[in-house]
Amino acid sequence: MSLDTVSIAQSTPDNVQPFAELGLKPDEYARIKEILGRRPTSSELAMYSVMWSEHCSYKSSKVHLKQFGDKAPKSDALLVGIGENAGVVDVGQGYAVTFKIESHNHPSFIEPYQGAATGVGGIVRDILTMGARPIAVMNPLRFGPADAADTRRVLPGIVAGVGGYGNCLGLPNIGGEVVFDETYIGNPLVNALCVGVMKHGDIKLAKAAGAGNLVVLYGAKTGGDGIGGVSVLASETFGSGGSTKRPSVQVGDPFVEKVLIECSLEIFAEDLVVGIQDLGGAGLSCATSELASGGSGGMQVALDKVPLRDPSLSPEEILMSESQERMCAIVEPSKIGRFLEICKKWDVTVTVIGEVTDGDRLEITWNGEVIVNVPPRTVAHEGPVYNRPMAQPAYIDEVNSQKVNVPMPNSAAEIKAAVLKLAGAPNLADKSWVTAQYDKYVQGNTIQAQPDDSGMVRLDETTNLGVAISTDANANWSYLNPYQGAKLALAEAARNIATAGARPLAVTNCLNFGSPEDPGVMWQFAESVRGLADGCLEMGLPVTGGNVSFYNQTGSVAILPTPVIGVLGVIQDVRTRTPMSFTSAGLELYLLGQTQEDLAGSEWAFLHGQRVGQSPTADLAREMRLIELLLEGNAFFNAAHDLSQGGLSAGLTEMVLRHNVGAVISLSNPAVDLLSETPGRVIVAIESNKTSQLQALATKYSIEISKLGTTGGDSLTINESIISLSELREVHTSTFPRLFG
Amino acid sequence: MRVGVITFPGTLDDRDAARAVVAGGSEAVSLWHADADLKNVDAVILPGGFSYGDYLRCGAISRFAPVMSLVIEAAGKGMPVLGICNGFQVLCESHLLPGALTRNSDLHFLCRDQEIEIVNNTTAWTSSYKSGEKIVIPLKNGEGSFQCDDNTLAQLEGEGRVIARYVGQNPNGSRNLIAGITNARGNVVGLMPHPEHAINELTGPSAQGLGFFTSILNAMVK
Amino acid sequence: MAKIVVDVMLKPEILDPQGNAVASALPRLGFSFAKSVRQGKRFEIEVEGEPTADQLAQVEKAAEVLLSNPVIENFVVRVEK
Amino acid sequence: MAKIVVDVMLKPEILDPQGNAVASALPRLGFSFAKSVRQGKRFEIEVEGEPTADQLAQVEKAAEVLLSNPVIENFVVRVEK
Ligand SMILES: Nc1ncnc2c1ncn2[C@@H]1O[C@H](COP(=O)(O)OP(=O)(O)O)[C@@H](O)[C@H]1O
Ligand SMILES: [Mg+2]
Repeated sequence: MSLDTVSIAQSTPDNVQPFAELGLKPDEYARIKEILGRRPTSSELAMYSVMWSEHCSYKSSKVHLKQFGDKAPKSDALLVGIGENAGVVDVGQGYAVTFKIESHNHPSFIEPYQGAATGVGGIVRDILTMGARPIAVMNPLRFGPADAADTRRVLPGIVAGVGGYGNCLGLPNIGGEVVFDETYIGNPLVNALCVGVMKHGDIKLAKAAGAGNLVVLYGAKTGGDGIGGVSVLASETFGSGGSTKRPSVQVGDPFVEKVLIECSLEIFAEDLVVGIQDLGGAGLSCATSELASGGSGGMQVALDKVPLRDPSLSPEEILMSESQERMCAIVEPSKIGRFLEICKKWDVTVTVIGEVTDGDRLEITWNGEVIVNVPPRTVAHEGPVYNRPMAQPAYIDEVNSQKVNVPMPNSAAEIKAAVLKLAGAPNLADKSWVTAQYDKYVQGNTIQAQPDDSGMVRLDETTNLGVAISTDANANWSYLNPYQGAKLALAEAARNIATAGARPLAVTNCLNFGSPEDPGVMWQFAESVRGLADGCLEMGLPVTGGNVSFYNQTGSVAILPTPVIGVLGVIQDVRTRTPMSFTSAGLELYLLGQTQEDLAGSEWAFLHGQRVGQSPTADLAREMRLIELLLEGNAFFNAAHDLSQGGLSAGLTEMVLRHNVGAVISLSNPAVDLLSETPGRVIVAIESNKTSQLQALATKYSIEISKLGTTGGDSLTINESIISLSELREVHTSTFPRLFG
Repeated sequence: MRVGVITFPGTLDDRDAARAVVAGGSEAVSLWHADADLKNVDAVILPGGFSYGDYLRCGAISRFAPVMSLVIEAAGKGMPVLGICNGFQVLCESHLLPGALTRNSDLHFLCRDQEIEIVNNTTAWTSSYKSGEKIVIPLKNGEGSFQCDDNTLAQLEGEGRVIARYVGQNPNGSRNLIAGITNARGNVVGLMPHPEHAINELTGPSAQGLGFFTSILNAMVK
Repeated sequence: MAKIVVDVMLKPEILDPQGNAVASALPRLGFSFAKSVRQGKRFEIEVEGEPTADQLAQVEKAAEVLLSNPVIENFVVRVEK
Repeated sequence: MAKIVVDVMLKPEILDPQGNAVASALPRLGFSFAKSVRQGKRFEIEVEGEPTADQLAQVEKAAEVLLSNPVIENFVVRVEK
């Protein structure tokens, strides 16, 4: 294939170009021509097509995501907001924390191990790019039914891939979710969150400033990985192949990434970069155009200098390659010597590929010939924006008008059976089979990890400052009412942090949905964003970033709307945290919050094949009072555990099994008390002489409390039902090994 | 007392090991794999991680690092050397310790709190423990199954060179539940689980791993 | 006795971190022979008696569905004495 | 083009959990041919031009010190067309 240069493009305006195959619509192609005043070269077409894909341009979601900015609460903590690789918040003592969640759904369906592994790798680079040392990861995962063949194919590989990559990087895995539902067959969700820490002064941005500064590519060599992966894998057409010799999957090399992290941190420590960007989706197209666009706009790159793993790659392919473990830095000429030295120390491949210019064009050459000459902003930040049609889907009224109709346990035997059924249900069963494949100890700062309500890591060994993070989604509620569902997930994530004694500070989110071209899905999406934005405003928590994953559907069946919300909080002294369970007998157990009959969207209803009714309505003012109560009560709570999926039944099961200390519980209306999933509830354990203190807090924050029972013994006793801990444990822990070996 | 902690490319638990060294009452000195100098340390720790990505075989590539020739030489002269997890693998690959560590029998990476029994408390790294003392420390690895031929096993057992065994169900298929071994002289110890992650109850399952780092003080006093 | 061998290698266009690690370790040890190294898997399958055509066909099938991952790997089946 | 191949297998007396896992997965998938399965490594080394005797000797050495662990593994070096 001959080289398509800018001058050839000028002289052959009528050449037919495969824009449709690259995923561009005719009007998008026309706009490119209008921007350039000529037809694009094939390299320019490659860049625009990949950067204007849904995945990179957010063209369907942008108009909605704007609300996160428009409705943003005033927050002094926010140091870097949406728009950079990841948001940054001030956590005090001079520390800044950055965190973000991203999806790697389609790639993980195609190649579970590598898809999940490179998902972890990608989000870690986003965090690193901000100038931070990555300190922990979390992985919310969703699969088809636990016994489905597709699940048996993808789950072990995904779990091994998450572990394989994260463990090798030395990042403790401190939490996540494992949820099963029919709609995720063929659409597993692999979301990956990373959190990193730095000092305020160390924040780095993706900006190419200063004419004459050098553009430096470092890390792995470029191969044909995932060419078209962004536009193809992350769009509705995935599955239809491109060139057979170009792999559609990216393969990760965690060792190279680990070295890249250490090398980069050493480079940052010596303040050797002006701007920096990781190479993720859309590879060099994205990195060069975003860096240039973030600066004054001018940049010149000699693409032939890019070190290749596969010498047969064409310039278009090099621009689109998604080879992993690469970074692009802007370096002042006076500092390049030291930069190269550090790379040499770490044995990292490094090449100067261009320089910042004082023009406003991104110009890319191939052996001296100009193959790209574009205004970078039009590639990176001014892509198409769609206001897609949306309409409340018909199912909403239908399911909302129905009532959950499931058998409710009555007798002692039925109650016991219900508790055991929930304890062993795949969505609620012990997840050690998964989490034991993740290193949670590395770095020596992990205070809480699975199965705690939230992950918690220490930032400072002397002051014991720490952060806690929880990710949550309740897709059942989101299905019944996407607006409420998003708010409820936000509330749950915040509560999960507060139970441990950490104050919620900031939010990230990963919005997993079906096709935006389906007006019903678009409505679910818009309602979810509206709910989250409203919720964050009410709770005073800024959204610092996130990710949107569309086209998670099989045929016309979309996944449940699954907005995964991550909340980060701060705890001044990790030694004071409240653990999720008790270690001794004789403590009193109280329920904070009142139980209503909320069976719609509950696990009990799900286990009976029902997803109907009205989701609960989030009362965020009350949630905030509950959070304040928890933070104050942290001083004397022996344990606190959030109630969510599986209600009180699941909450008690998790608490008694944690340290093998039983409990005696008495309930006036056991069926509803155990199975309802009314939001905003927490179990706390206190010494009996602290009752009046708890009472006072309850009054102060007007939260209803009721006594559940007492800790102790070797069984979970609920009224007349006696469930021995060994039986409960057997049921709770055998599900995953039975299913996955 | 200066205890060196070696960092290879891909080492992960170096800072944890250094923290544990300090908690045990010594000074931690970081050593870089490419160093041609042991910086006058009195003992050396090879920490856990995935040096060189654990590609090929765990520890196989690290063993050729320049610093390793110095470690091998010093170990021969009696310097205390402790290899934890990946460090244990490097010591086996370097033939400072016999046997090899292979893929866990269930083929999964396994991270859990593990009870082990200290069965030899006469080495440089285990003298703070009582013989038969049981401790709980993290185990985390994908290739922790200790394997060797029958003669080597008989020799290790016969000479009392098994220093720690897993208690309860075998977590990885190690022969004779071996969690750690020593060389004939007792100065070189390899241990699969991670005492450096058990130096306090805040960040580990216990503080029972500290003994490995206090033992070394006794070794020097002698 | 004969055995059936299945060699599974990453497709040439797929990144091979392990092979790369070996390739860059060799020169450090003074070995200069390798232009590139790829690392794959070798399965040795023992069968009852001499391998039959039917067994080989079965092995082909097993190599495709179990021993290799067709998304990223190629395989070869052969009989070795 | 010719390449040098190094096959590395666990010694017969060493436990091979990977091979065992394959051996027990096969019958579950309806394959009955295998009496036993061992899983090892295969290295494909590309050299400049045709492999020379000297190169092969070097590869033998590299196989001994790096590519295999003599405590648990055996290896074979050969040229493959
Ligand atoms: N759901 C969302 N909520 C908030 N911010 C979002 C969301 N989705 C994307 N963003 C923001 O849009 C920007 C672009 O995202 P993305 O292209 O995924 O970044 P990157 O390529 O660095 O991963 C980022 O700042 C990201 O945080
Ligand atoms: Mg980025």
